[in-house]
Amino acid sequence: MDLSYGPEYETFRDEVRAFIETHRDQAPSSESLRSEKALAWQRLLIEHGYTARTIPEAYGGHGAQPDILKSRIIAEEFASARVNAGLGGQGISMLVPTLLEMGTEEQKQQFIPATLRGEMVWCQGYSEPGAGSDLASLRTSAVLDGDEWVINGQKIWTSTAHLADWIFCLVRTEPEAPKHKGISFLLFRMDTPGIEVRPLVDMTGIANFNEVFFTDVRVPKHQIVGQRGDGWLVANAILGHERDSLGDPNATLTRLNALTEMMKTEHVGGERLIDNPAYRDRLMKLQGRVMAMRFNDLRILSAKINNSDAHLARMIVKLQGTELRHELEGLGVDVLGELGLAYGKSPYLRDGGSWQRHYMFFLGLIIGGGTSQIQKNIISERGLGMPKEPKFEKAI
Amino acid sequence: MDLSYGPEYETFRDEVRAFIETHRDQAPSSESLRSEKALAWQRLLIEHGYTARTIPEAYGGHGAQPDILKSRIIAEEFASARVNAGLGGQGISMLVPTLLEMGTEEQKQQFIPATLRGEMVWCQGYSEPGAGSDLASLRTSAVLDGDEWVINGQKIWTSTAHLADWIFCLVRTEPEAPKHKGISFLLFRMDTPGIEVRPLVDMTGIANFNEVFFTDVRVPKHQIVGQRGDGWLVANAILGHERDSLGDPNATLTRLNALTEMMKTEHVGGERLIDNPAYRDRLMKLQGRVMAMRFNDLRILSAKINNSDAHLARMIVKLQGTELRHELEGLGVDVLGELGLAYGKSPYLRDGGSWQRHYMFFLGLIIGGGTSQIQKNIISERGLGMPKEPKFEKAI
Amino acid sequence: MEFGLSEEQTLLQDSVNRFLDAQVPLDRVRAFSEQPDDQDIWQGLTELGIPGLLIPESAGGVGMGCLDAALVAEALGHHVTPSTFLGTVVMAPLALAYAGADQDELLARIASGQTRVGVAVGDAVAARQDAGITSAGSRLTGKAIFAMDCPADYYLVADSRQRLFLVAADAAGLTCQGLPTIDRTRRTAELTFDATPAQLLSDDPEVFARTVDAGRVMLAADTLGAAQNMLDQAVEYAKQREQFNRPIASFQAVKHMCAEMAAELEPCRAMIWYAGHALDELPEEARLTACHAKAHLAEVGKLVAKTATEVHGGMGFTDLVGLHYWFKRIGFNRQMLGAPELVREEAARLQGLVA
Amino acid sequence: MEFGLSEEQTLLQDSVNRFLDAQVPLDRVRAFSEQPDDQDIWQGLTELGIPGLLIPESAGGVGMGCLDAALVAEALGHHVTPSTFLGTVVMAPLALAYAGADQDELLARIASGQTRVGVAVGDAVAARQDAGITSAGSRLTGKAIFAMDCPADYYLVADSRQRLFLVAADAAGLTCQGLPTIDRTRRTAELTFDATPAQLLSDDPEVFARTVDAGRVMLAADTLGAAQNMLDQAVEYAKQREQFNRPIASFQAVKHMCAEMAAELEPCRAMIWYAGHALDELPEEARLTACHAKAHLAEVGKLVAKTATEVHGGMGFTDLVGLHYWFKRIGFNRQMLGAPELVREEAARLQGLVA
Repeated sequence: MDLSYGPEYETFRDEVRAFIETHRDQAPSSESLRSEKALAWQRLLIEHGYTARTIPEAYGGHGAQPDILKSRIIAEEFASARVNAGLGGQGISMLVPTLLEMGTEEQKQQFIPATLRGEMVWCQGYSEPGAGSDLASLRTSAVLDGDEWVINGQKIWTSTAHLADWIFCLVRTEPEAPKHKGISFLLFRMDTPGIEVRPLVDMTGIANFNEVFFTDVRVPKHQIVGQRGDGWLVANAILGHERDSLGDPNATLTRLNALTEMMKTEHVGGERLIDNPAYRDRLMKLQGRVMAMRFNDLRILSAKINNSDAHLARMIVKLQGTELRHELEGLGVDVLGELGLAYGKSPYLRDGGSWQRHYMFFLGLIIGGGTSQIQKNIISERGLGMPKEPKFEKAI
Repeated sequence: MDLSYGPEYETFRDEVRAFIETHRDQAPSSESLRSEKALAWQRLLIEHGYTARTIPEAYGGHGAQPDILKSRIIAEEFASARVNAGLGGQGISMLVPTLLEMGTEEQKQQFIPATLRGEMVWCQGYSEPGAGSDLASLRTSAVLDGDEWVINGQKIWTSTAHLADWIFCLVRTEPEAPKHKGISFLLFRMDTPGIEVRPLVDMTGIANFNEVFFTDVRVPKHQIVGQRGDGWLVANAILGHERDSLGDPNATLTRLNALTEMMKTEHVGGERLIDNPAYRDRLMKLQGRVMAMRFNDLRILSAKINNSDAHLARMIVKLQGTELRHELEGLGVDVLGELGLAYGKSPYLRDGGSWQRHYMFFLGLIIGGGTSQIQKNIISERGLGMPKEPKFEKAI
Repeated sequence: MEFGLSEEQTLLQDSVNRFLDAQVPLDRVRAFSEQPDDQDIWQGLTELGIPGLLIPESAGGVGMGCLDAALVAEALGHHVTPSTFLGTVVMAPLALAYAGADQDELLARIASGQTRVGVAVGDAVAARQDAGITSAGSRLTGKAIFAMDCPADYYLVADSRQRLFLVAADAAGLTCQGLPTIDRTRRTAELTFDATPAQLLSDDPEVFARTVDAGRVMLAADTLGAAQNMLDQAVEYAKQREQFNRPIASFQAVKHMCAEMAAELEPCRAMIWYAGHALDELPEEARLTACHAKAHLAEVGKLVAKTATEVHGGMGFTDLVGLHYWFKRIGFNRQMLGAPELVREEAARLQGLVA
Repeated sequence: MEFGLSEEQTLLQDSVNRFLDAQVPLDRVRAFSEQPDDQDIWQGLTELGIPGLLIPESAGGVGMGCLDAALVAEALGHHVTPSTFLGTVVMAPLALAYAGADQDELLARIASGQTRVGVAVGDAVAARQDAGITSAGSRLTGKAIFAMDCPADYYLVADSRQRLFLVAADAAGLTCQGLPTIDRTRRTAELTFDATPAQLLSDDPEVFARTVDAGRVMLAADTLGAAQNMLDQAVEYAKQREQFNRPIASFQAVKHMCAEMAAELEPCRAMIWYAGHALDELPEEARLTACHAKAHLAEVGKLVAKTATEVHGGMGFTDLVGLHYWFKRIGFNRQMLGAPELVREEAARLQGLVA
């Protein structure tokens, strides 16, 4: 066990800190994605290698060698300084790696630099109302008509659809093929005629997502990544990455600390909440679980650096992390009693009403990105080597 | 809501109490099943209608009309007086009702009176090592050879095999038929040559069960209940009854009260266990759950009397009741700390070591009599109308 | 012996359910959540005699009991009904009766549906630092938060010593300010009192406790109805929804989630019946069963709310199917009049288990 | 940065596992449960250097650390190994070291496998009414129950004020009487003292606490190994066992039970590594991580013990496959040196969260 990052990395950490200290005034806070301040900050971060770090310079990245610890240090320092760490979003986190792996040179040139600079914002068109856990059963169709795909159908859970310039979208192009082999991966502009975006309000009362409807949307034939029918492979080339971020124990630790603080200051019946032993025991149980998940996270990080195996440790993060976070937020609601119900612009919100809002939002994350049921299938099959359910004939 | 049993029943209750008061000296306590005292007591109970109450006099029963409340009152009074309520066992509880429904007149005459009197003790040969949840896949075979069945195979979980005179046994007689249609229900003596009984020690360290091995066991052809191949129907005619008794909330209430008492007298760190708020909260949670199950039990009783519907209320008893009991016993272990580990002849047993022994035994009951997984299948399919899993082809 | 509902009780619950099925579909609930006006619903409930349910016939009511009220609460929860109930129909009439107050005129107005009574007792159940009401003589000063069934014509208010008062909405120094909560089917408010004249109903903590007991059983019954509906919706959705070429209801994981909900929820029905019955008929058991009904339904409700949402997948998380109205209603019932740990500690205290 | 085991550590664990695989199959465990003699196993462990694991090389040991010991504990738990360990190998050498006692001769004898040390500190962790030890000068009087690793040549004993003593087995007035527990792979005893001469090692509560911390991490590590084995056995059994013409491992309910066990258990591995490391290297975190490792593994172990047994169906309940040895071992580890609620309260106290 060696928990230190070593002198080279401590030097690097100092550099990152110094950069943040010097430049934090230039960082956007709540400005729009599109603000000049946000775009300038993004360019500055790329230049210093604090975002788009390992993407080749030829495509507008910083071009550094991959170094997991440096990436981790960057993330840690920007998070603890509460300074914007650069643009995120599905274009940068999902499309760019996909194009690097599967795109043509022309596609890379056309899309990656602009995306990294924040000038081209993307949304993801994968899920459909009828295709959730069973994503490969998606029905949005694209039919070739001359030099154009004609797209009809509907997508859901497209989080930034109302802001996006472009969409990367899975569509069915070969209706006769087996379901995983009939899908293609298309790219097209969101201002193409025939696209309608409707905000999708969720249980938190906020439109965190959208539905997107396509009616005879015409898209140039060449705006496809990979071959016709290869869309499932293209999408899965990087799908695993998305789930890693759900259930991050470091974020959960931050919340645990906030909950502990609240319980030390808030009172019920003249007694601090922390002095209620039943609440305290629940808090301590959660602390133990958060601790286990944090150490598990360090183990995963270390395994990435040292190329050792921690696949099961990694595979359980989404399931355990989102359930744990949901429970933690739920304790925050419980201890607040009636105050845990306050919502909207109530003067009685604690911590901005985040306990009750997150309690619901993390239930959404238990469901989204592969429900807990799907996670358990994956853990048992890929993690424990248990057989898939047998094939079945329709009807009994 | 009318929680009183009514004056007629209160009179009956008084009679039962008076009987118990007058005759309790004659009741056996720990004597063997076969003792003269036990058999005399059984005859006395039948005569007064306190056991074998509704079985026709022609077959050695008391011949009373069914009256659920009277049966309940008898059970309540014998239980609260802690007086032996007559012989039980699978012969009386399962075989007798089966024969009444499916037996020939000759079989009824031959087996029911002697069984009721305690002179003929039975064991049940259903489960096999390879046929648990999927009981109908049983393989013990019976082949007709002249006027005799020749039986080969193995049974497990036969609780009274070492004491029984006879066995009622499911065997496969039609190997070519579909699995539910190839089974027959045979009766034979346990001293037939070729039967070997081996005690089966369980995790509590006690041999509560046996394995029974059959090698060329020859049984007269006519000792079959129902027709060849009808064994599954015969067995299921009354199978539902057995499960009702698993998870009885009244027994659980008795244990809850015992636990509460223990927590009031036992100390840790100089403090009564009940004064530990985390333990107290766990106890109160269990009290609430026990309460719900007790009221649920009253509802089921009432529904039986009044012929109203409470099928879901009844269907969940085994699942909830055994899990609840297991958890309750587990709290008993936990609060005892190191003392909760004492076993065997330890001088530090509390309540005779029942907390740790029951904690394990009730895990056995969660599994036995239809595992929790099977119970959930049944609840979802028969209780909620959800579809069975689809049929499947072998292999993927 | 009959542990179950009388024909009259079944009819009562059926008639309320029929009215709510017809008049309070999800769209009506949604409309209320935007524009909190329940006049039409209250009118319909009045036609069914609900306002006078617990009010003696001599005072213009129908003179039924707490079990009947619990059955109505269950129906209201089942339909996430946006309507006054807990204060006006249950806690105020019971407090008046328990206190032996001579208030037939007020009761008659309540029974007729003309007068509503909000209820502000939360601070006397579990004091939070933002609030608190003190009384000097018959004047109240201070603040009550998360008062229920507001605004109203009268308020049933407890001070910090669990004395119960009745305050008219137009009393001097009283202001009522709506407070949004996650549950947009209920109207809660902050009440501030500034030497506000009030009528003392009772200084007997037993009267306060019995009134709260009844409130707790009603919240628990509301959760029973809401949770049952969520389970029903989950089963129905699972039967309709196909993934991997089969209804998700045929997946064992989904079936077991539903079975677990049913197994937890079904015994709660008997528990609510008993707790409602005990309020009127079994005084020596009423408090303990009320505490356990409140705490246990809170826990079971929480499980069902989460699990039924999960069965719905992403749909459960959206506003499209509106499942969250039930989720939040169950959450409201859990937190009001004592969250589970507090109520369980009270149950222990009632049995002499707290040193 | 490396959060994981060194090559040396992996080799250590592998060698212990290889020895136990070969020499301590289930039959050997069964034999011990009838006739509790571990001489051959202890001999084998001695050949691997285990007795001297935590003893400095200067005193004849191998001078490794607590993480190494935790890895050995995990291997022992994995094989439900009936052998002395906690007292002799871990708590006694550490107590001597923490106390700064000059005991090289004793340590050398421990390291050579000749001398065993039992441990009787339970009453100082959580006093039960049957027991308790008082000291007057250097004489002990009273009773210790559920002393571990007994009988032994010496006993590490804490009095009611958490002072640590070393007592020779042949000291005047000391008797050692075996106490059966559910876990027949461990030997526990009742020790009675009657003005028994003892050597005071430390009157510093910190020394007591650090010694107990190490013991707790070892029990937690033992549970990790035992629970991992139960999960492995459950998965294996489910793949072999067929019902309804398919391996039960293909039923979603069984798969999900196994997935839930794995999801709970896998992070525990990192937790044990960290907690073991912290005992030696991170004094300011060691106590809290030890408490949480003990309590958390107790809870996860309980879940896995139950669930793995259920996956085995009736077989899991019998003695035939012997699964109960692991079940009971996990139960033992849960109850000793502080049951979860008590240890969590201690964790809260360490952080100043208890008024």
